[in-house]
Amino acid sequence: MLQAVGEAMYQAMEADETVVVYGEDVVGGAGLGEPYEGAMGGTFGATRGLFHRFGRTRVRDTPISEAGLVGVAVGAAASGIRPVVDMMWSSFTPLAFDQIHNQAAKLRYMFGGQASVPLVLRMAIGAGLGAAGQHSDTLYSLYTHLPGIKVVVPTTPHDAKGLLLAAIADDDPVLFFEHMRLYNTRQEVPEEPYTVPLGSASVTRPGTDVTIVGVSYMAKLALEVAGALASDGIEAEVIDPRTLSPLDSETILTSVRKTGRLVVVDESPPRCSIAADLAAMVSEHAFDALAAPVRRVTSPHSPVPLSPPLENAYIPDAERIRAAVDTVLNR
Amino acid sequence: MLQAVGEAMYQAMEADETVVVYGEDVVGGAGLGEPYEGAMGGTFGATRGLFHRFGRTRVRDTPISEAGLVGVAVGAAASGIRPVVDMMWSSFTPLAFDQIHNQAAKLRYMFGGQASVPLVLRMAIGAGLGAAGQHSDTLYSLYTHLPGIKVVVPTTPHDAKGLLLAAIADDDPVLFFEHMRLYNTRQEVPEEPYTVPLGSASVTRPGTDVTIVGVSYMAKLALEVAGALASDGIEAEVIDPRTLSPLDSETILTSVRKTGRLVVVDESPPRCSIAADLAAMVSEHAFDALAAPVRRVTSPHSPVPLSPPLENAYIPDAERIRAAVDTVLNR
Amino acid sequence: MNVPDRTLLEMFETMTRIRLFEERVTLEYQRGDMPGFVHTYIGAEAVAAGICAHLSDDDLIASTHRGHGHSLAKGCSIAGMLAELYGRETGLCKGRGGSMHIADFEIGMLGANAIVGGSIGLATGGAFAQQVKGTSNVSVSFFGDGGAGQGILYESMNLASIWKLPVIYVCENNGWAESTPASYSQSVEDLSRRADGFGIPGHVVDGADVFAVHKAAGEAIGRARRGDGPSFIEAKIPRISAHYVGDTQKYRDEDDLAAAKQRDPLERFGSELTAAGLLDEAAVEAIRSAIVEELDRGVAAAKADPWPAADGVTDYVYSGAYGA
Amino acid sequence: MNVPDRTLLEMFETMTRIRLFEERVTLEYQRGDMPGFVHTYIGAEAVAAGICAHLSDDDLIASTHRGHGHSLAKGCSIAGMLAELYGRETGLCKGRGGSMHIADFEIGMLGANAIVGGSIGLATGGAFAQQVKGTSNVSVSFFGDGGAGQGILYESMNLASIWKLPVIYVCENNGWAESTPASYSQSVEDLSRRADGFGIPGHVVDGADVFAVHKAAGEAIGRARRGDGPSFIEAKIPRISAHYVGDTQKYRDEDDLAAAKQRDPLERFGSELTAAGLLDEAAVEAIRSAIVEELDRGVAAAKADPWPAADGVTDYVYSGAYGA
Ligand SMILES: Cc1ncc(C[n+]2csc(CCOP(=O)(O)OP(=O)(O)O)c2C)c(N)n1
Ligand SMILES: Cc1ncc(C[n+]2csc(CCOP(=O)(O)OP(=O)(O)O)c2C)c(N)n1
Ligand SMILES: [Mg+2]
Ligand SMILES: [Mg+2]
Repeated sequence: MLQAVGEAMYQAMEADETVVVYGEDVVGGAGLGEPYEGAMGGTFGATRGLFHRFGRTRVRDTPISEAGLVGVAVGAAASGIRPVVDMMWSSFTPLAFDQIHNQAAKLRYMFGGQASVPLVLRMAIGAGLGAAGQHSDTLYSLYTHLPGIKVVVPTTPHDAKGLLLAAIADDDPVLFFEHMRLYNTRQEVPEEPYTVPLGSASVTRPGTDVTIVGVSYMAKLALEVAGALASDGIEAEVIDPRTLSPLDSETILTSVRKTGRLVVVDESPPRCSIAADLAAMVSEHAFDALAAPVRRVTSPHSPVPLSPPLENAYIPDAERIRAAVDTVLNR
Repeated sequence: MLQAVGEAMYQAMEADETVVVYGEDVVGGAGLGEPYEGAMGGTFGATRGLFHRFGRTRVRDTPISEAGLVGVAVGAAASGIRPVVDMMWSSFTPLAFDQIHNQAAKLRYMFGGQASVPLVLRMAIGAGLGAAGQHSDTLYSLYTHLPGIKVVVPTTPHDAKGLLLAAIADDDPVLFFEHMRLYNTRQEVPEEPYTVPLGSASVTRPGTDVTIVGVSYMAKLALEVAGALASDGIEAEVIDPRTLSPLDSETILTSVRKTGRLVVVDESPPRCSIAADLAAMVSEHAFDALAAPVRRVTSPHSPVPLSPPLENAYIPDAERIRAAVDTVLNR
Repeated sequence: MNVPDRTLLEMFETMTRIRLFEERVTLEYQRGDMPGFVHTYIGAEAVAAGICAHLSDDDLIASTHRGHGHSLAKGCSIAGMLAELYGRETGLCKGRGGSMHIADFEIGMLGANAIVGGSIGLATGGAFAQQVKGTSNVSVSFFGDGGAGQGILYESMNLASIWKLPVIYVCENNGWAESTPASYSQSVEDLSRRADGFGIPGHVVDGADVFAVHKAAGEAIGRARRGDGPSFIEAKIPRISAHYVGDTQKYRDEDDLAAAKQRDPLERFGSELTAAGLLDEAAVEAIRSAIVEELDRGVAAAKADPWPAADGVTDYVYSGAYGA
Repeated sequence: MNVPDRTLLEMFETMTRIRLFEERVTLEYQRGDMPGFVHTYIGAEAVAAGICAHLSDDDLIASTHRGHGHSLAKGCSIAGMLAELYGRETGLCKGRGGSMHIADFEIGMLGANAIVGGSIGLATGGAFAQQVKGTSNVSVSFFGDGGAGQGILYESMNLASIWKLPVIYVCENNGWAESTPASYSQSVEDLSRRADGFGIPGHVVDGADVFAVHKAAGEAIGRARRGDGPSFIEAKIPRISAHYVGDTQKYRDEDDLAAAKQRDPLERFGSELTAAGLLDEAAVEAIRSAIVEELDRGVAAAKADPWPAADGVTDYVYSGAYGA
């Protein structure tokens, strides 16, 4: 997926001169003078090669100043260019929360439609690397709460490329969440640029017995669990919402109206989260179709621990998903 | 309610030397030298008199540096004192979001229980004053999402005093949300210090036909609507959760199991919000009791507008609550 | 003074315009049918006028909660502003923003901002966009002494410095942030000193002296246009107005207020121009009455203008397409 | 040098302890069974040692992602640290934190912090608490050149300055933030210059020279204890280690790394002490072997120690009572 993300940025920059990419270490070596072969290209390598191709005006390393970086992105976006900012990890976006909430999200509205803020903040998310409390948050639920912000959570390389191209072309501020444990997933993706529209979920496996909605990495895990369920004769329909704001409620509701059962899987604390949001939405709008209460499989209401056994307990796993499916089926 | 809040701070400071109060303009005039009769005592006047009584070490004005103020509060709380910080409006807390999320909320956990972070952030919330987009947020849903944070939303003067005293005595970081439109509400409250425990909801009106849960000002409005409903022969049970984290789910569930119907009223955007959280919780745990889908009456997914007709459309009103009650009853 | 007479008179007109606008708004606000909060720019007129005199519609400014003066100096229409203050659909921001969120992107006014320090990131970003696009436009961030308390100022100055962005940081130091005096909230006399630590030239000017402001701004803006990077201008101004309309200022020493009134920038400039023979009583009166007339018309029109329709509450949250 | 011999030897022991700890951790980490990320303090030893030599257990420090050196210098036990690195229940933070979150509140170590700049608010708040409580304890914030990019540094310095808080800001400038050189991310040579704008005395010292660090720290800490307020010390240190264990540093010039290695603070101090007759090969060997033995024991114990129980994942989110 990492490569797909890089390709999307590359193609967006090719197509539109106003697209710029910056962030801490996105070049990674530029400060030394000549473009270095060893340039990092971002903490995870997603921006590798951009500096060499597009040069120092459009691809920049930055100091460690998250609020300033997003502040500049908002002002720049409102002044006619399209910044794509690498925030490294979502856990660092709280430093820029004011710029996201009070500026990026609100300018268009407060100014009666005059302002357009076409920026993208890219960031890694997720536990599982032992990065502990201050690196492993998901945080997309917070941003889904904010009117004016769009929230994208790709799961496959194909979607990552198409969604990022759509996000960069979008005239609203988009937060783009890349799960670290998906970076290594491989998939053939079309070479040419294409977009996946924001606000359209994907049914990644059709089924009739139960609907499983998984967010980000959990959509992948849900698909794996669905495979295992099939050998037990249970046909789970798996849905990857792909974007949380806007949300494609219809695809989810259509599925639940068919299966009558829903499990939502999300690697975030449960309170006021996307899992609660989806559960509430479905419980209201598919009330008569539901044969069992919606079950949520989430992380606990806790920060992310370092120790491997604790971290494993923190992250929703196949077993817990399986158990939730059993619960909704056995009612 | 304003006076009750002030009294709680006063009594907490009387009782415990380690309680300190600071924030922008909490003295309001101290910089000029002698204690001024005209000292503002905070934007809304809640801290009036504290400086005169407790002096300049324990009551301080500050520069406008929200991140720094909360950062200092975290460090100070972790070092043995109890800061009560006036953040003015919740809309300004995003400037300190990193300090709240990555520091205040996580220290105890990351450090394996060594750190205690007994701080309170007080702030005004709510639309209805024409303060527009960057002053009128509620934001408590965001903070309810964060493990390690406690969230308090008092509605009555009595609860405000008791909850604030409990919050200051609490060993965890507490965010305390005061709805501006409640500041003028009057009620006799006991003169002596008392606490209302965090995590206990209050049934403000018993009823049998439908449960209405209102958050903050909306608990007051819900009570008014319930009065009107009664004259139509509809007995609504009204619940004020008082704290969102911890949440007293049992009181809400007990009520819904009795009434079979729930309307949640909240002045916040709906996505990943406390309204969704409560709806999901009840839909799951009172599934069999529910005779109708839970209805949520919330603000739209939008920032707060200035113009009065728009602001009125933004804030949930009696009519919309009434309509929601009708919907859940007429199923 | 090598400033052309025409420019001087324009600045005088702008300053008068701001003053009369604010006086009228104060009056109308006190009448009670203007929603929200209003902070007037009285006493600071020379700053907006002296700086914006150098700017074209392609240059950018970003402003504060006290934004009427900047808006007028940048060229916002009185009618559009008044309609906005009254929350009407005809306002510059269609009534969504009000006093603390007046904006006019057509003429490079990136908005008043109710977050103290909010202008700083925006203006720096505006400058960044100019650099990327290769224009010679500049961007100005206005903020108060209180705004200098926000960390984003230092993050932004650093970025502007290393990237040589065409941005000018204008700190309007009126000695107060609400009830808190600057002497309490900072231990240095001159905030401009802080620019030095970021490799940015800092200047202190008497912000009640439009000549001084105009000169410093000319240099800073010229430098920015030439690609030589950011500057910091600290304009010391008198806080003649209260913090907001309705603020009784009980926390304030009477002497402080009296001293501020002594430094009235408009009176001073008027006397200077009169002494220089560029202005006489009749000319001043002509300027004033034209503005008053515009204000009369503006207030009447705004009050008669339509409110936004209630079902428009979710307009403009997103660009056209929210959802697929 | 008027530093007592005993102090010199203690500092040498501390620096050696840090160096050997980091070398051992690097090795063990590369073996693969240590979770998380590890950033070593190699090259910076003189800073932690020179500063913490002035501190008692009642004084406070707050640290960074590169926190092992500060922890050891403040007095954290090797065994407790290693168990923490291995994520064991016996670790200083019961395995919840790991390398980037080592803390020991008993001895005033307010924690390593994985948010760049995270130490700044914490240490400033720690100093505030001392002032409120009326102690003469001080608080030290360690952060890197990268950390100086964060706005909270300037907000905190301002607060510390107006309130005269007993805090010392120690900027460990190793010239790099991950792959980004300080020469790129700042346009001033000395970050300490920025303290001046907040009325705080700033000092630049050679951070590879423990004498220089110790002296500057003594003055700053004395000043803080006397109630005269904050200081800023910028220690220029060589980045001898890579950013994290595993970082190949391809982005880095070989000359830069070679030059850094030339400035090894431990070698330098060792030679100085040897020249002064305070140390000989045998003494060095005795110090080293005692530490190596402690490390051997610590690693073996940590690896044998119990993991936290999986159902303890929600322990310590709140104090005893979450819920009524
Ligand atoms: C982030 C934030 N904090 C606090 C406030 C409340 N507030 C509004 S104006 C103001 C004082 C601003 O002082 P200054 O920047 O000097 O501007 P002045 O009012 O003097 O023009 C404060 C504290 C706010 N609007 N935003
Ligand atoms: C807020 C935040 N932004 C970015 C990072 C990622 N990061 C970790 S260490 C580091 C470089 C820090 O540089 P410096 O402060 O100079 O410390 P050094 O590593 O050189 O000791 C960065 C960017 C982070 N951990 N926190
Ligand atoms: Mg001011
Ligand atoms: Mg560094």
